[in-house]
Amino acid sequence: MNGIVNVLLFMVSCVFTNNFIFSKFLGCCPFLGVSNKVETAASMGLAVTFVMTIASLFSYMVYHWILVPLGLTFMETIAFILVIAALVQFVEMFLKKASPSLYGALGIYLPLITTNCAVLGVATLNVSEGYNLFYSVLNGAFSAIGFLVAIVLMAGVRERLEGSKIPECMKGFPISLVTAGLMAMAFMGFSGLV
Amino acid sequence: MKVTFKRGVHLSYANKEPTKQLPIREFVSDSVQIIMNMHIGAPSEPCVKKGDYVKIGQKIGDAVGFLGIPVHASVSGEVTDVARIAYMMEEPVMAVTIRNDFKDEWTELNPLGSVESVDIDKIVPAIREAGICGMGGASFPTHVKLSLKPEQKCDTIIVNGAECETHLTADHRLMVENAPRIVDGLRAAMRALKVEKGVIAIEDNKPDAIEAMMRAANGRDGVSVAVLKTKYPQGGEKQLIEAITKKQVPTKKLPIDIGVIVLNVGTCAAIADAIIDGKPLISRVTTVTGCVRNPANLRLRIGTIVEDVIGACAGFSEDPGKVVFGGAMTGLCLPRLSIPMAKSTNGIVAYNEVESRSVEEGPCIRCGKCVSACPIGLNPYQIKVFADADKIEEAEKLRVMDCILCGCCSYECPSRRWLTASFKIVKQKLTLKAKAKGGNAK
Amino acid sequence: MSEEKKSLGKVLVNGILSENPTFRLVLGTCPTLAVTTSAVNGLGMGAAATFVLVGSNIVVSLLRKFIPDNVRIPSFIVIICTFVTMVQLLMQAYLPSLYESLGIFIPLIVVNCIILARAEAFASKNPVVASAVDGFGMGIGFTLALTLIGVIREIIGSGSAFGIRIMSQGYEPMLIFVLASGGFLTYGLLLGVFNAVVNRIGRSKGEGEGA
Amino acid sequence: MSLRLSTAPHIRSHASTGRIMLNVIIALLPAACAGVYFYGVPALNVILVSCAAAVISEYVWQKLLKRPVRINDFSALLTGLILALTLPPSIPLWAAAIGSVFAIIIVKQLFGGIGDNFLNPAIAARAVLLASWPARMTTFTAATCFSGADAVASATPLAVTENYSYLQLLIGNIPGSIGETCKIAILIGFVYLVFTHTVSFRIPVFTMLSAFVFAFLFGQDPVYAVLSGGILFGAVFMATDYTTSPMAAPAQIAYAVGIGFLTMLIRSFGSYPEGVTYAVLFMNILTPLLDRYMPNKVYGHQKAKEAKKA
Repeated sequence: MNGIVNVLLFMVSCVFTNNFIFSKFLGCCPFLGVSNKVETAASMGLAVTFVMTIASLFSYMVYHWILVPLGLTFMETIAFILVIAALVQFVEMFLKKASPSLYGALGIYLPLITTNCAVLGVATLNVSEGYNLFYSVLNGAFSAIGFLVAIVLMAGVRERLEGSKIPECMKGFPISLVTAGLMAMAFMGFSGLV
Repeated sequence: MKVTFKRGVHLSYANKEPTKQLPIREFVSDSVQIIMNMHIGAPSEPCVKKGDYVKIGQKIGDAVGFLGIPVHASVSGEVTDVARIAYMMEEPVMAVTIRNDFKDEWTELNPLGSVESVDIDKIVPAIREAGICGMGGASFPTHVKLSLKPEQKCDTIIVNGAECETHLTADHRLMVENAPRIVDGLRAAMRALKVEKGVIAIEDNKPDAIEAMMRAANGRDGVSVAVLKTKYPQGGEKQLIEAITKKQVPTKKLPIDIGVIVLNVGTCAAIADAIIDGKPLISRVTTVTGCVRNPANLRLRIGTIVEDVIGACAGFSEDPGKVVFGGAMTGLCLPRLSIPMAKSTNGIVAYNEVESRSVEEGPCIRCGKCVSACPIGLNPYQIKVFADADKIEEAEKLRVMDCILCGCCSYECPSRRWLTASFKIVKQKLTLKAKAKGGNAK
Repeated sequence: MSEEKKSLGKVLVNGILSENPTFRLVLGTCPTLAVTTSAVNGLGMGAAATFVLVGSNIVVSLLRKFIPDNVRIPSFIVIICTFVTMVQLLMQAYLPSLYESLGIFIPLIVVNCIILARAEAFASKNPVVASAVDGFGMGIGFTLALTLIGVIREIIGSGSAFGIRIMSQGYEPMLIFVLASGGFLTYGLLLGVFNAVVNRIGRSKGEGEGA
Repeated sequence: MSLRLSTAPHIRSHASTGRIMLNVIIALLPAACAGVYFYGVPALNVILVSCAAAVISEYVWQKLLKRPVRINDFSALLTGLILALTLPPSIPLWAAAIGSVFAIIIVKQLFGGIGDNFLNPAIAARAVLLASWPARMTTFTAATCFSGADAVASATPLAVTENYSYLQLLIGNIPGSIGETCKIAILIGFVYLVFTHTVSFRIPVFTMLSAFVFAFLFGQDPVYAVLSGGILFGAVFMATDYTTSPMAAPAQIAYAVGIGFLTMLIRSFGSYPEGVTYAVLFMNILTPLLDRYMPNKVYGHQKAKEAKKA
């Protein structure tokens, strides 16, 4: 029972309290770049969720079952980035074959994910936090859901800003950053929930 | 029990006070100018020429096509002109001008007798011959409304006596003074379509009309009176149906698709005149109010020039800024006073200089008043964003084509935004686009 | 020769001003936001990134004729990764406290779009010296931007700059500036100011040309 | 004679933006008066400084950007007033001024001014102050009611174990934010707002209902929970802000329930004693999505769907 509560709290913490965007600054590039429309933001978020979950799994296996036994832990970064690149490649191929409709929705975002620091970030964090396999995957999945929540909310707000009389110099990135700052402030309300 | 529809607005001043107690007064002018496209559908073809002598009720325009209806002389006298005239904002329209000799000579009439005994197959053709179209404003040919396709079935006919628009009291006075005729007209329509149920719907701000109609409906087969809450646009066809039947007309469908037909009270009276007396539609009741010296409910011959009508009300009481056909919420502005009124003109309202000033548009504060007012359930503020950006496809996705242009959103908007006006333009653009597409497909 | 020098100077200034990665291209937003809670952190992050930029640009430029086109990107990433790992090990050894405060953002330099972008857009098409200068210019531009944001956030949010208290004793720091939301706000507002200045310069230039 | 041409409707209701804002300001006056009565001159100073800073910063910004100056629609004044009423009476005046400037410039004008902000400016400013000077924002002076007694700093009733009676909570002569303690004054304002059709009863009522239910579910005394802290003020004056709340009825109800839930969640489990600020902010962020995915049903469309199902 206690275990279940802990797991639930861990999930809430990943999604809200320690939101990847608003408290860890991971994945800001796609967050700012692909949040024009709610639909595309949701697709991007789902693609990231997908990749981050399995990347957590594979990076864990590579680190603990290959790098540690061989004493190559200093190769962590390079190993992880290769794992992620290969994974994204495989996912892309797999989706193309298995579910063309899902590929159509997520396809164009997949290549972008290789250089999404959220994915490499979660793999590195899993190691530095010393999570076991279960928590690594959980951390990957729910941090990604936190990213999904953030990017969809952001897209909702940005769609609303269409047609607003924003001063010329603030249009585009500046106002998006200010928006994100204000959203981060609202997310502070979740602090201490876990 | 009072019934109504969802949302809508309570108009804080309906401006009906000046005329609602005034009995209908007859007014006949020196000359009339009768236009040939008073109804929706192909314009009628003039069948008289300059110099001809016509009697009242004589046909002067032949019906063209299925949607067409004939047009009749509303006064007796000499035809002084048959020509195209500039009318509202559209293309010039064909019109027949008749100088009144005040002999009031009727052409030969062909009465069919009591509405309860008349051969039911003769009713709809008689309605067409009498040139009757919807007199509430839409001017849709009534005989078409009453001609059902084999798969269609009508179970309720609603008589629209809501008169929710501002200023207008024409229907109100007609119900008070001529209730039996309205019921006769309804019965004729019910018999023609073998409909069991006829409902006369009246807003609760007209207790005298409700009483008169209840008295007239008493003892008539299947006819009842329903009392509506006073709310705008209660008299909108879709809203009226929602209030009475609790059913909604599916988008892009007609009321008959859910078994309902709505007729205006004036239309019903005209039907009765056509059956019982054999008289075609040559006059109607019109409310003339606003900044005129003597506001009035006038029975006008179709084709009376607006200037003459104003004269019949002792002229303007102050300089008019604009003059409008119909009430304040949906009325159309007149470009000049020299044009004639038509079969659907239920009111002529003059606004003074101050009332006519155009209002300045402020920024939208997203108060949501338009959303809670829209009787259709649209998001006017959002559609307006797309309309301003000329993104008509986006506006279409927000179902702007379902907009009935009732004006509720504009009325309520605290920033005085021109919501309804821009939706009208977007709807026109979308219709044109759809037409162009259809043309290409062919 | 002088012409070449001139163009090298242009390449250098390019990275610092007209194509400043932080304020003009808006690349590498994650470290920009995450590590700028103090000026020192900003400076350290900038220096680390500069090292990687220069190194990877040089190597990419050297190997540009040998790397097959279709494995271009993976090769670049491996090169960058190597330099990042070097930085990581160096910092761990010599600047452990800075390494600690920058945390995972040191390994994440790998996926910093600036570095890959320069490798792809410049180093793979230009000779070694120019590539090195380009990397250095970009790195300096990045460092300056990060330090600027860091200084502003540190002064307002903790009343000091580079760890030295500069506001008077009575000053109560506005904590939000060293929190996450302050990072977004400071960056966004600075970007807006930067845009306004650039627009004004552009406009006055346009007017000057017009007249 | 030339006649004007225009598209219908030819009449407009009497409502105007300025009139609406003025109505809300009038509705806030009882709470403001109660605050000044309880907490004395410091409270009055906070209100004046906050309002002045808001109006001046709006004026200066609009002049600088050469935009039409709209301070006469009272929206800036309203923002300043709401912010002041959510601050503790002991807040330094400079902090109140910073809050107002932040609300007007960053939260409102940067996004395009009235109607374009996605967060309630006053509440966002309060959150900024809370994040920046947490100690200042959570120290409350006792109500002195001009009795001459020294103002003693103490904590808000949510943070202390000592219980106030329901009556004390209702009257509000207890430590708290300037405008939030006197529930009776707030309710008077609410009645005025509903009576003048300025806001619909929907958001405040559903917020309070949801707060009551979730307080109960989270194991608190629900009556005490809804009467203490800023939830009532938030439900009546923060959550009903036009620009940042949803428009259609279903979305409004979801929004209100969300505020009640989050407030009680943060109060019960979070690290802040009062959650209404963050609850409103979070639901503000959710508002565009609520507006989009929970609109009113369009006439004639739901039937078509049902018919298809059948």
